[in-house]
Amino acid sequence: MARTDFGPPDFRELIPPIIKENYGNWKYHTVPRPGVLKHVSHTGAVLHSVRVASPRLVSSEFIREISDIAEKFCGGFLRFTTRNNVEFLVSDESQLQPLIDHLDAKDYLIGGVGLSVSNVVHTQGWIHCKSAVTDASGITKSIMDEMADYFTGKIQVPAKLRIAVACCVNMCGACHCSDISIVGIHRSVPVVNDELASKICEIPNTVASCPTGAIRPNPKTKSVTINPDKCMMCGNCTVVCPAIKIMDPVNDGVSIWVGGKVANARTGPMFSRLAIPFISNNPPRWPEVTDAVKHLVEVWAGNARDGERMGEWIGRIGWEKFFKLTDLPFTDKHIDDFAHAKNTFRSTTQFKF
Amino acid sequence: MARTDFGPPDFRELIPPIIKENYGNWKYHTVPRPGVLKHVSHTGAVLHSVRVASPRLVSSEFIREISDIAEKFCGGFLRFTTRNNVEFLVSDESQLQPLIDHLDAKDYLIGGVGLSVSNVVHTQGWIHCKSAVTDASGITKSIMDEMADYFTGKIQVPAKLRIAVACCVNMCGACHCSDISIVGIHRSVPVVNDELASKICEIPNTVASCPTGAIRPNPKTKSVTINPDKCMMCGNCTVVCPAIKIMDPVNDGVSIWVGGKVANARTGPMFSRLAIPFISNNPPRWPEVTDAVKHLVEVWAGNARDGERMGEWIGRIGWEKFFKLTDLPFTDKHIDDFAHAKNTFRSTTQFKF
Amino acid sequence: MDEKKTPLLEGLEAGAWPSFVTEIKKAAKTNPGAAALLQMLEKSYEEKRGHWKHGGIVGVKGYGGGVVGRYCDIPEEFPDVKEFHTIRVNQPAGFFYTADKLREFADVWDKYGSGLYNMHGSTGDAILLGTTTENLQPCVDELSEIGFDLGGSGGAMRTLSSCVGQARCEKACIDSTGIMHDLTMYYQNEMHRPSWPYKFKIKISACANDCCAASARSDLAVIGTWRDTLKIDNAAVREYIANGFNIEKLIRKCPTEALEWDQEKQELNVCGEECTRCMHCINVMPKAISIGSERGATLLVGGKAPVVKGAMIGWVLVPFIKMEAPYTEFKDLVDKIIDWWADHAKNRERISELIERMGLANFLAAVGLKPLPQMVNAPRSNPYISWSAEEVGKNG
Amino acid sequence: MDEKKTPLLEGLEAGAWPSFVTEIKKAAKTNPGAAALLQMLEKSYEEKRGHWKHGGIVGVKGYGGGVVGRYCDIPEEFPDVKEFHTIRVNQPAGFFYTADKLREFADVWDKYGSGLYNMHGSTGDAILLGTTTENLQPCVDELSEIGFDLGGSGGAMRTLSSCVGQARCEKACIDSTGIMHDLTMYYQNEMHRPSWPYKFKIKISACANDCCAASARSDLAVIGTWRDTLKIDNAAVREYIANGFNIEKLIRKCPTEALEWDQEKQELNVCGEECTRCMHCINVMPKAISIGSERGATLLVGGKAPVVKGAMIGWVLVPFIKMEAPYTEFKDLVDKIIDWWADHAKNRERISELIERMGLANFLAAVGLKPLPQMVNAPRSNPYISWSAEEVGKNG
Ligand code: SRM
Ligand code: SRM
Ligand code: SRM
Ligand code: SRM
Ligand code: SF4
Ligand code: SF4
Ligand code: SF4
Ligand code: SF4
Ligand code: SF4
Ligand code: SF4
Ligand code: SF4
Ligand code: SF4
Repeated sequence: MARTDFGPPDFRELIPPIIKENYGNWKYHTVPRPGVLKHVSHTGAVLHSVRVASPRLVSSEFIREISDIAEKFCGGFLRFTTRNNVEFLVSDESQLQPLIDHLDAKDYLIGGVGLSVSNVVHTQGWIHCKSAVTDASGITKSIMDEMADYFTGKIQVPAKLRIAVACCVNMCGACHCSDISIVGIHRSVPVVNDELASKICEIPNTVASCPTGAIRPNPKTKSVTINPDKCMMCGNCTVVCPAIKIMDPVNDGVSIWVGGKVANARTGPMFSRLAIPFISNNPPRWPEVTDAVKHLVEVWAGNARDGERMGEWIGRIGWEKFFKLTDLPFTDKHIDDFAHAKNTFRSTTQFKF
Repeated sequence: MARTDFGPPDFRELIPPIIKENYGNWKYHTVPRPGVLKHVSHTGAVLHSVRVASPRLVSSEFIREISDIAEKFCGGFLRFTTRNNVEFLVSDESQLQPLIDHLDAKDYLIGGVGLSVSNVVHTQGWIHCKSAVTDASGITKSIMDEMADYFTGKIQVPAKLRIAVACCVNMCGACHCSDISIVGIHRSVPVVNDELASKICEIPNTVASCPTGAIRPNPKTKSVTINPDKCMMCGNCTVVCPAIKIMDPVNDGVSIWVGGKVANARTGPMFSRLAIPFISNNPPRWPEVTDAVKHLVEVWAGNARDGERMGEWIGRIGWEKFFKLTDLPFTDKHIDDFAHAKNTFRSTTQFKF
Repeated sequence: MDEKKTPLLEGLEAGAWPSFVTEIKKAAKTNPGAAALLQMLEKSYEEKRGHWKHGGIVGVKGYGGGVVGRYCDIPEEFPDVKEFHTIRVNQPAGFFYTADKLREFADVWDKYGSGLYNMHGSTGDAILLGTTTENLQPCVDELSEIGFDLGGSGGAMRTLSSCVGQARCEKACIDSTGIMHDLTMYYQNEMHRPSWPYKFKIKISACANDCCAASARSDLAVIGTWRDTLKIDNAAVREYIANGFNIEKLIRKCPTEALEWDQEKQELNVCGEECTRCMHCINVMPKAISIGSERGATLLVGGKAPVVKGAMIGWVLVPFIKMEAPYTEFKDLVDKIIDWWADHAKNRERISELIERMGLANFLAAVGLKPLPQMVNAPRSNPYISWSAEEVGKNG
Repeated sequence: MDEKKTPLLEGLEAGAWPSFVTEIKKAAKTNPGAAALLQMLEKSYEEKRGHWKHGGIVGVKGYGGGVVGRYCDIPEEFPDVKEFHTIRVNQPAGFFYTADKLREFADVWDKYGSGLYNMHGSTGDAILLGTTTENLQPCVDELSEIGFDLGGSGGAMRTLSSCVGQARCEKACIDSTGIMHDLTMYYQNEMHRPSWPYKFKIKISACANDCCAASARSDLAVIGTWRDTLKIDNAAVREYIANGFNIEKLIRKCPTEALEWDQEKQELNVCGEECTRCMHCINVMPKAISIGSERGATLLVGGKAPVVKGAMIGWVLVPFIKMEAPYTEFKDLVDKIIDWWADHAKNRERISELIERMGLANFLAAVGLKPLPQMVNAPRSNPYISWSAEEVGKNG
C-alpha cells in the first residue's frame, strides 16, 4: 500500500535562500512600479516579487512555462498568491528588468499590487460543478478583460478592489465579503420527481434541509411537496435529495453584490450586499454583467475618497445615495426577508432623500 | 346613557394666550438658569417655563398645590412633561423670580433642563401591577435622592442622562432605550399548578406564548410542562395562563442596563444593553442599585467628552473598556443568546485588551 | 383611620427628591383606599413581593376598555384595596392644563377614588389610581361632565401622545399636539372598543429629537422633519463664535460632514443633500440654525418593548409625508396597516412582529408603499431572494 | 482528435486577460478529456446550463476524501468526460513552489489526467481537474512519490491555508506558513478520513489585514496580532512627511483616535491602550510604523458561506493566544471545539450554526473559555437572561 498522511511538501524546501535567510526579518516594502513589490529586510537584503495575472484554470503548458521563467530569472522560485496570481521571486535585482521585459514580451499582465483591481476569486462553474448556475471562468474572463487597465495600474483607483464570482449560493470563495461579487442564483422553485424521490429520497433529511421550512413530506406520493410561497430558491434541498432539480436555463442567472471586505484595516470586515438582483446568463461574454461591474467600479472610483474601499465609501455616503449615484433601482428584492432581516431595517430618521 | 367618545379636553383651550399667539412661531430658546427655559418668539414674545420634579405618583393635595401656584404666578397655566416633571408657564417675566422663590421655599426641586439628569420614567411596581418584580417608585425615589444635584444642575454632566425603571420585562416605558435603566427580572422557572391549569389554561395559547418553545402540553395531567433548560424566565406564559406563577421573593430582583437613547441627534437611537445582570431586591432603598447607578453616572461623567451621551461614549471607547473603567464583571449573562444573538458577536479583530 | 406603622416606607420620605410615600400618606389622611394601599405596600416591602392578583375584567358602559381591573390577593387583610382599579383618562395633548381644570379633575377623583394619580402614565394617560368596581361608572360619568374621556387599553388603538411641539418649541416641524388631538378624535371608536389582535400605539414628536420617545414606544411613530435644507443665519453664527462657541467641534460632530466653515468669509455652509436632519447643529445653536421650510414627517413603524420577540425601535416606513389637516393620506395609510395587521396577526402579535414574520416587502406591497433604500440600513446580504412565478419565465 | 467548432468559447480567447479557454485548448491538443471538456462547455454556453450529474463517490486507498467524483450527464455524447473527477492536492504552505517541483507535478498529471489545473482552489488545494476513476489510484500513488499528498473533502478537517507571512511580509505577527504546515501534519488523519458532521476549515493570516480571507472563510481563523504597543520610528515619520505624506489624513483615519501628532516635537505618538491594531497606520507607513513585540494571534470562530443559516464572519473567540511551536494550547482548544461540535451538531451543521443554536455562552463553558467583552460588539439588549437552578436560591 502506498504511504498516506505524509502531508504537503514542506514549504521550507521550496523557498529561495533569501527568504530562508530573512524569514521573519523583513523591515518594510515599497512598490517600485505597478505589479512589483520590493521587500527590504533588516539586514538590507532585497527581494523583488513580480506579480502576473493567471486565469487560475491553467494547463500543463502554462505550468511549464512559468517554471521556465522562474528558472531563468528567479533561480526557479515562484509562488501563487491567495488570489491566484503568480509571483516571480527575484533575489538578484539585476534580473528584475529582464524578467519584466520577458513577461511583457510574452503578454503576461503585470499588476494586481497595491491600489488596483486584483484577480477575481472564482469557482468551478459549468466547467466542473454540478451545482453551477453560471460559468464562473467565463464571467471572470469577461470582467477582467474590461478591468485589465485597473489590474496593471494604468487606471488608478482610490483603494484595493476585490471582485469574486461564485456559480451558486454556496459561494465557494469569499463572495459574501468582496467589494464586488457576482453570484449565480436560481429563480424557480425546484421540481420534485416524485417517483424517483419515493425511492431514493431521505425524506426527513430533505425536509430538514430547507432553511425556510418550505418542504413537507407528502405521504400520498411517498415524496415531498414544496410550498412555492416559502421557497427562496436556495437549492439546498437539491444537495440532499437527487430527485429534486432546480436547474432552469430560462430563469437562472446572476446577482451582483457590493461593499464587502475582509481586512480589519480601518473598518472591520463587512458583508457584500445586494446591488442588482438578477441578470440573465448571456454567454460567452455576459455583457450586461461586465457593464454593470464596470459601471460600479467607475462610480466608486469617481466618488470615493482616497483609501476608501467600496463598502467604506457606501458606509459614508449611505445606501440611499449609492442607489442614486449608480442609478440602480431599489426593489423589494433588496429588502432582507431572511432570518435576521429586522437587523437591517433603518431605525433612525437619519437618511438622505 | 352618558356621552362617549368625545375625546380629551382640547389643549387649545388650556394653553396660555402667549402660546396661542405664538403657536408655531417660536424662534429660539435659552436656559437662563438651571431648570428654566426661556423661549423667544419671532414677534419678540418671551415665555419662561420653570420645571420642577414630581414623584409622578401624586395626591389630590399635590394637584391642588401646583394649581394654586400656577394660578398665583402663571395665570393658571401649567403642563407636565413627557418625563412627568411639572412645568409652570410664566408669561409675565416679572413673576419669574417670585415663582422661583416660592418654589424654593416650598422645597420643590427646580431642574431637569438641558445637560442634566431628568426625572425617571417609571412604572407601577408593587403599588399597582400584578406583574411587578420590584417597586419602581421606591427605586426611583432612592435613585433620585442621590441624583438630586444632577437634576438641579449643581453637579454638571457632559450630556443629558435619562434613567428609566420598569418593574418587569414588559418595560412599560422606554427602558430599552435609556441611558441607564433598571428592569425587574425573575430568576426562577415558573411553577405550574397542574390542577388549576387543567381547568382554566388554554393549552395551545400557553404553549404558543413561550418565545423559546420551553412549554409542552402534558396530556397526562391535562396541563403543561416547562423545560427548565429552555426557559429564560420572561414570564410571558404567566400572562396567558393564570395557573402558572413566577413570582419568587428569594430570586426576584433587578438588572441594570446602559447606553440606550431615543433621539436621532448625532447618532441614531440605541438600545440599552446589559451592565449588571442581577441585584436582589433590597427595599426600602435598594442601596446596591443606587450605588451602581451613581457609580455608572460618575464614571460616565468623569470620562465622556462634552455632549457624549452614555451610549455614544461607550460606542467610542468600546464595551471592553466600559467594563474595565466601571470595574464591572463581564459574565455569560452578558452574552446574548436570544433570537438575533449572532448579530452581537464581534466579527473583527478590532478590540482593546 | 387606624394608623398602622409603615417603617420601611417611612424610610422613603427623607431625601431631596419628592416622595411618593408622602403623597400616598397625604391621600391616606382622608381616603381608606390610599391608607390600605400604604399598608399593603409596606407588606410588599417586607416580603419583597407584590399583592395584586392576575385577571379581573371590569368596565364602564359604552366602553370596551380604559379601565384596568385590579384585585388584591389578600382581601381579608386589606379589604379597602380588595378592588383597586385604575382609570386611564386621556390626557390633553401636550399635557397642558389649567389650574381650574386640574381642580375639577381632583374633585371628581376625591369623590370616587383613592385621591392618587399617576401624572402621567407611560403611554400618556392621566391615571386615576385605584377605585372600586362600584365607583367606576359614576366616576367616569362625572369625568365626562367635566370633559375628560377615557384612554385606551386592550387590543385597541392606545392613547396617543406627543411632544410639546409648536406650542413651545422652535424646532417643531409639524403640529404634534394638533395632530395628536385630531387623530385622537378620529380614532375614538378604535380606542374605546378593543377589537384588534393587540395594542397599537401612535406617538408624535415634532422633530428628530423625539421628545416623546415615539420611535422606541409606538407602533407608528410620526417624527417631524423637512425635505429642503436647514437655514443658517450667519450673523448669529458669528455672534455665537464671538461668545466663545467652538465651531470646529460642531462640525466634527455632524454625522454626515454636511457642514463647512468658511474661515475667510466667516460663514457656515451646509450641504442640504448630505444632511440627514439629525438636529444636532440646530440643537447646539438654536439662535443661528433652524429647520427647513418644506416640512412634514417621517413615519416609523414597529417600535415596542421586548415582549415577545425582543424590543424594537421603529424603522422608516415613509421617509416623508406632509402632515396637514385633515391628514387624509396618513389616516388612509394607518387604515391599510391596521387592516393587514388585523387580518394576519396572531393573538398578542404586534405589527413589528408580524412584519418580521411575513417580510417587510410583503407588508409594503399590502399597504401600497414602494420599497425605498431609506427603509433599510443596508440591502440584504444573504442570497436568499424569492421570486414569484409571475416574475419569471417558464422553465424551458 | 476530431476538432469540433466552439465559437462561443472562442469569443473568450480575445482580450487582455489570460484566457482559460486558451488553456483548455492547450491541454486539448494532446488530452481527449480536455478536448471533450471544451466541447461540453460549448454546449453549456449554448444551453445556459451545466452538464454534470449529482452524486458519485469515488476514492483512493487509505483515504476517505481528497477526491471529488464527477460524472457528465450526457456520457453518450461526451464519453471522454463520462468520469471527470478532481483530485485535491494539498498545496505547500504559502503556495511556494520551485520550477522543478511544478514540472514533476505536471508530469504526473499529464500522465493520468486532463492536463488541467486550478492553481489554486478556493480552499487552497492545487486542484487537478478531471480524470477517470481508473486513473485515480495510480495518479495519487505517483503524486505521493514526488511528495504531494491529498487535501480534505467531506465531513473533515479541510486543507488549511495561510498568507505568505514571515516568508515575505514585514507585518507578520506569527509564522503563518510554519503554523499551517505544522497543523496540516498534525491533522492528517482528521483531514483524510472524514468523520465529522460537516467540513471544518482553519486558515491563518499573520496579521489583521487577513490576506488569506480567513475570517470570512474558515470555521477557525487565526489572525496574527500583538498585545503591547506598535512601534513608531519618528525619524522615518519625518522622512515620509518631508516627501509629502499627509499625516493629518492618517490620524483622521485611525478608527480609535489612538494617534497623535505633536507638531512642535514633530513626533507621532500612539496610545497603545486605545489602538485596536487595525493595521491601517502600519499599512500606509510601513517604513515608519511596525507591529508590536509581544506577538500572538486572535482566534475567530464561525466564518463561513451562506448555506444554510446565512453567511458569517468569524467572531472573536480568543482575543490573544501565543502561537509558538508545538502549538499545544491551540491544538487542545481545537480538540475541545471539535469534540463539542461533533457531539452536538446535526448533519451539515457548521460550528457557527451550532453555536448560534446552542448559545455562545454554553459553547464557551463547554470548551473552557471565560466570557469576555472582546467577544461581542455589545452585551445583550433583551432581558431574556437564563439562570440555572444552581445559581439561584430556592423559591421561598
Ligand atoms: C500576496 C498576498 C498574500 C499571499 O499570501 O498570497 C498579499 C500580500 C500583501 N498584502 Fe494583502 N495580500 C494578498 C491578499 C489579500 C487579501 C485576500 C483577498 O484579497 O482575497 C486581503 C483581504 C481583502 C479584503 O479586505 O477584502 C488583503 C488585504 C490587505 C490589506 C488591507 C487592504 C485594505 O482594506 O486596506 C493590506 C494593506 C494595504 O494594502 O495597505 C494588505 C497588504 C499586503 C502587503 C503589502 C503586505 C506586505 O507588506 O507584504 C502584501 C503586498 C500587497 C499587495 O498586493 O498590494 N493586504 N490582501 C495576497 C495577494 C493577492 C493578490 O494576488 O491580489
Ligand atoms: C419638555 C419636553 C417635551 C415635552 O413635550 O414634554 C422636552 C423639551 C425640550 N427638548 Fe427634549 N424634551 C422632553 C423630552 C425628551 C425626550 C424623551 C425622554 O426623555 O423620555 C428626549 C429623548 C431622550 C433620549 O434620546 O433618550 C428628548 C431629547 C431631546 C434632545 C436630544 C438629546 C440628545 O441626545 O442630544 C434635545 C436637544 C438638546 O437637548 O440639545 C431636546 C431639546 C429639547 C428642547 C430644548 C426643545 C426646545 O427647543 O424647546 C426642550 C427643552 C429641553 C430641555 O429639557 O432641556 N430634547 N427630549 C420633555 C421634557 C422631559 C423632562 O421633563 O425631562
Ligand atoms: C400603567 C402603565 C405603566 C405606568 O406606570 O405608567 C402600564 C401598565 C401595564 N402594562 Fe404597559 N403600561 C404602560 C405603558 C406601557 C408602555 C409605554 C408606552 O405606551 O409608551 C409600554 C412599552 C411600549 C410598548 O407598547 O411596547 C408598555 C408595554 C407593556 C407590555 C409589553 C408589550 C410588548 O409588546 O412588548 C405589556 C404586556 C402585555 O400587554 O401583556 C404591558 C402590560 C401592562 C399591564 C396592563 C399588565 C397588567 O395586566 O397588569 C400593566 C397594568 C398595570 C396597572 O396596574 O395598571 N405593557 N406599557 C402604562 C400605561 C399608562 C397609560 O395608559 O398612560
Ligand atoms: C473546488 C472549490 C471551488 C473552486 O473552484 O475553487 C469548491 C467546490 C465545491 N464546493 Fe465549495 N469549493 C471550494 C471552496 C469553498 C469555499 C472557500 C474556502 O474554503 O475558503 C467555501 C466558502 C467557505 C465555507 O466553507 O463556508 C465553500 C463553500 C461550499 C459550500 C457551502 C458551505 C457552507 O456552510 O455555507 C458547499 C455546499 C456543501 O458543502 O454542500 C460547497 C460545496 C462544494 C462542492 C463540493 C459541491 C459539489 O458537490 O459539487 C463543489 C465541488 C465542485 C467540484 O467540481 O470540484 N462549498 N467552498 C473549492 C475547493 C477547492 C480546494 O479544495 O481548494
Ligand atoms: S459556488 Fe456552487 S456551483 Fe460553484 S463550485 Fe461552489 S458549489 Fe459548485
Ligand atoms: S430551494 Fe431552498 S427554500 Fe426552496 S425548497 Fe429547496 S431548500 Fe427550501
Ligand atoms: S413594567 Fe411590568 S410590572 Fe411594571 S407596570 Fe408594566 S407590566 Fe406591570
Ligand atoms: S417564563 Fe418565558 S421562557 Fe419560561 S416557560 Fe414561561 S414563557 Fe417560556
Ligand atoms: S421633539 Fe423636537 S419639536 Fe418636539 S419638543 Fe422636542 S425638540 Fe421640540
Ligand atoms: S442637522 Fe445634523 S446632519 Fe444636518 S447639518 Fe446639522 S449636524 Fe449635520
Ligand atoms: S495577512 Fe498580514 S502578515 Fe500576512 S501577508 Fe497580509 S499583510 Fe502580511
Ligand atoms: S493600528 Fe489602527 S488603531 Fe492602531 S494606531 Fe494604527 S490606525 Fe490606529
